[in-house]
Amino acid sequence: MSVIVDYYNYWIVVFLMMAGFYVVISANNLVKKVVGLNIFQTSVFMLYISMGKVSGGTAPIIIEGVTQYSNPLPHVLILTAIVVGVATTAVGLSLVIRIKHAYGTVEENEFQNEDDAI
Amino acid sequence: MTEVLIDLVLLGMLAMTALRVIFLKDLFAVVMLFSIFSFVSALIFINLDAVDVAFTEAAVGAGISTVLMLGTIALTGRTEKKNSHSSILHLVVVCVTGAALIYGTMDMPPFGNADNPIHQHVAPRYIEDSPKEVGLPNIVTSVLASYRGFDTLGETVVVFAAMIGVLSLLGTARPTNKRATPESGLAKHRVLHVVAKIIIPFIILFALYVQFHGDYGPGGGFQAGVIAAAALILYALVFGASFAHRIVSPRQLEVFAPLGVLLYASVGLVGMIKGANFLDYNVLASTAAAGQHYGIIIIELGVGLTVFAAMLGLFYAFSNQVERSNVQ
Amino acid sequence: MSILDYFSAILLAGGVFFSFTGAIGLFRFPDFFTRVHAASVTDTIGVILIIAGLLLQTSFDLNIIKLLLILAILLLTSPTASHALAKSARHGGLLTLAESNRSNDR
Amino acid sequence: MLEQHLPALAILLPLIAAPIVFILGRSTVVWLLATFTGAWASIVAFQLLLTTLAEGAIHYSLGGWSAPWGIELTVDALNAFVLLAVTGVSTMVLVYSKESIAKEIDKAKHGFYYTAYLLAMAGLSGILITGDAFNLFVFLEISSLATYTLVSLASDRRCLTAAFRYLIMGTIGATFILIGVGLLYMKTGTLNMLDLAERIAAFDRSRTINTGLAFIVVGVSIKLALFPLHRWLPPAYTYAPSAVSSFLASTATKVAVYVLIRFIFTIFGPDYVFYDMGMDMVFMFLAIVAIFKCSYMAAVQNNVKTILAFSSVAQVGYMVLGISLVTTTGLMAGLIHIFNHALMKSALFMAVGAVFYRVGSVEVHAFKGMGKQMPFTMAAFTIAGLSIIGVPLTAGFVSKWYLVSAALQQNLWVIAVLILLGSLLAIVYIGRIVEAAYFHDVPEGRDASKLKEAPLLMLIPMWVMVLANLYFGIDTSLTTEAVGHASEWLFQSTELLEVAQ
Amino acid sequence: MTGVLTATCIAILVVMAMALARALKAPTVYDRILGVNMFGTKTVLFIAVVGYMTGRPDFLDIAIVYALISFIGMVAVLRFFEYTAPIE
Repeated sequence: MSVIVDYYNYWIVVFLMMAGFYVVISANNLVKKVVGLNIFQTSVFMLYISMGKVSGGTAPIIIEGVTQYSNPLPHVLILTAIVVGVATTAVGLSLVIRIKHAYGTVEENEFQNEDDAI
Repeated sequence: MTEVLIDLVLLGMLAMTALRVIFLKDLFAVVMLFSIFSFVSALIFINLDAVDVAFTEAAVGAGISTVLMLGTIALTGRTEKKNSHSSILHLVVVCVTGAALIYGTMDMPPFGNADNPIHQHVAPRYIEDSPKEVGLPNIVTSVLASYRGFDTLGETVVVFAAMIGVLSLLGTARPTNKRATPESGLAKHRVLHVVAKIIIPFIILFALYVQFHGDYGPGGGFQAGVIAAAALILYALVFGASFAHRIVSPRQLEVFAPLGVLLYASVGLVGMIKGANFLDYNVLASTAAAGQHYGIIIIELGVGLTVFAAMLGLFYAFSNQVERSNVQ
Repeated sequence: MSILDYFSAILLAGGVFFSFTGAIGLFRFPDFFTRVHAASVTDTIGVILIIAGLLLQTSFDLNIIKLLLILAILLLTSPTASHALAKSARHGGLLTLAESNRSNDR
Repeated sequence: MLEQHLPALAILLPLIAAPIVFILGRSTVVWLLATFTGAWASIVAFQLLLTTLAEGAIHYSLGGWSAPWGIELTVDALNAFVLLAVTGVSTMVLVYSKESIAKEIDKAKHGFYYTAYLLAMAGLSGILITGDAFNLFVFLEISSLATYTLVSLASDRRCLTAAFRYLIMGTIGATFILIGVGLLYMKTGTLNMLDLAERIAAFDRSRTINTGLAFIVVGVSIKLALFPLHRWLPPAYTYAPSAVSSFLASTATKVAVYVLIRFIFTIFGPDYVFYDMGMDMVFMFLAIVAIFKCSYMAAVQNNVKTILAFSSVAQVGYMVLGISLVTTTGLMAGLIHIFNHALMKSALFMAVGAVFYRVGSVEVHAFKGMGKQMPFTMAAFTIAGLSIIGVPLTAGFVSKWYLVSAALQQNLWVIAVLILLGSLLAIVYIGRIVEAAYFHDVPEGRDASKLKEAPLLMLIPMWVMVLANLYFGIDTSLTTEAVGHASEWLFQSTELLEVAQ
Repeated sequence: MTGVLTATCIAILVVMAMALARALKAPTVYDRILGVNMFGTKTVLFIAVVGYMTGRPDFLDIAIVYALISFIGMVAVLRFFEYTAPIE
């Protein structure tokens, strides 16, 4: 029982990661791939934030009368990672738009047939 | 106990949403669900005490990313065609990866336990000493801007790099597009026009509040930049991009974004000239506390400027593509 | 609990009640336009009541302004969004139940 | 005054130059500024290498915060050595870029090219000298984003799909690294590499650490295009502009190999990775397969850039093979090959770019008769090709020599023979091109009088690289001293050293 | 009082779950948008109530951001899909 209480959060987060990962590698449509990538990354962020939680703690902004704060470091790391995520998304999506212009399709199997793949 | 209950319900919602995304073929629905996914994960972040992260995730994940995705599917079409190749191999890869992670969890420190190593080694100094060493109540801002300021410089550069990538791919939007008329906005929605006019000044005011209140509450340069960009994005959506270009032109954005990076870096260089290490704020003023304070204010400004310019620049580039395809 | 707390509790309960009815309406009403009706009207009253309930909990500080700002934003945006959505749906060719019945009869 | 700031300068020079270049736009000034920055960064790297060889590792606390709390830059012989290779080659490619991109990239995009190039350089330098595991991820993403941009700048539409595939694979790799670092952080509570190493050593077999290791290794393997995760690399290098292929082939995968070495040797410790987890066998197997499969693939291609791209994957195999031997000599072989391969691959891609500049095609038949028309370019190509094969008096020979002797030290005769067989395959794919260049005439219908030698600004950097190939093939004192220091230091803390010798 | 707030909070969660159900499985695309919109509004209220429940109401800023962003998202949907959205 204690195993479940200790780890339920991590397990669900792992499930979410894998759902996102599956979308990335299996989707045929490039936009959907990018969405999957975002879900994958957001779930990894949740893994980090879960580590930083202290039961009974509160947000790491100092106020009087509170001594137990959650760990601020994962928050800092994930702030950076979120920005990295949106940057990748933006570049990925603009590549998708250019691919649509160049090939007339954003389905992976269709433009692979057009060019001889290496 | 309530925390745990809320956590479970929200995680359940996320799981449902993620599962649905796998099977939906309508990309429009997929993007809508992604925005819900982002919102709910931000709620989880709040519930796990990461208010700054929630702030950013809501503004970036649910805001900017969703808008960009919507713009993309407006150009590329809304439905995914049937998946032709078998996905058993993919499923196996995912299962193996997931199994590895589950195997890894079996030995993790328990969730939420205050005795975990992560709460023992580096973090206590941040919590106990940062109010004295840096002088801000918001520990996240202290760590972000001072202890790990180099990461944040990197983060700013990442945003700048994304802008470079998007502009080189999609071309820079030029305001001389004569065919863009007020018609290109949501011209028929008069109610939207009125409401947008009322609300946009508040958004900009709020962005300024977030910029300067980040030392005391959730927020900071990054979030403020995104919110300010969101105000102009709203303006561009409702009235048409050519009107937004008159307020802040794409060319100005191409100067603002690199300037923000340079502003950030120059704070570090001043520290170097004064004989300390790069990004050491202590030497910026006569006392260490004042130096930290000035340093953080300036770098937050740099971050805000770059993020504002980059986010708005990204949106301009995307919406320029959409408008061009509508004209044709 | 003080008298203010009782009032607050009543307001919150009212807000929750209306939110529920709206959510149920989202499922139970027959066509899209009635569903918009159910959702947006109850949304607005629910927001007003719940924020009012919270306002009674607040001591006199910045939070009052923030709550009022939230209220103002939601009161402006939520009906606007519903309105624009209904308008688009109409424009996109969606019919009300009565209309689709009529066209079926003909 | 600048001496104490050398580590920071190595990252900051390109990092600060990039936004300035972007503001200035697209003129010759930009090219001069970028090249100047590159040259300065190379000098900094050289000074760093000399300092570390003389005085040992340098630690630089950013923001004045001491190590586990703040971010620290750590420079030792290992990363200073790789940094020198990366900055030096990047600078030469920058010189080469001016003429090359004038032909291959739309004029309006030249500003983007130089900005993205400098950002990629800053990112790679950051990966190399940071001492913080999360900071490494941030710089990895800077360099990756800039790289996707660079690849997508070409005019061939296939560069877009190549860049997209690269982006998806690269981001998956980076996210895996992020997961791995997160798991380590969870168990130890620190992100500083040296601190992590100390704390990981204190654990006796933890499942979380094992999983962290697995995720980091897989993530880095994607980045370094280790077989079978190499599928993104050949299209990316084939369809990118020639200057970009030259830059990426000689720097990006090399830095990824460095990251692998850093994680295995400094953070996890070779005892744990190789003894407890048995990773050396996995690496050795994959490396051998990579060498043969990809050399074969290179031999059957018709596009010369694809040939060189597959050859790059095969050469990464040699580097990983060196690491997997788990001896100081093996590691030295891997490290020397990082340096030497950067020299030869950049020269080869530059030569191909020069042919493209004149002929407009990179198919093998486009090289026919080029030995007469472009003698200097083809001579450079041939010498660099000999270096890939591993002919004596070239740099490639030195790496092969160390690799074979490391295998023989361990009595792995089979491996030594396989390495030599791999070189035979290299003769095949390099030989085809050289044969086309020297033993065929210019095909009918192509006006031979127009096919003259490449411009001087392309020849000079190309020949600098070729001469470096020859120099480091003859005088190996600098390279061996640096890698000797590095690998001894990396094996310092392990009992394996005694076992091996 | 915390009891009342907790109850409110859970009730709002249930409403959110219902709106989510509508967004996951909707008869028309407009119903989906409606569900998402309702979800957004309720989320704002949820954050506000949780702030009071945990005794740190200064995080209302996040609720404001939510309200703004969900409005902008809605406008973006209309802008990009106004007359292109076919009925499912």
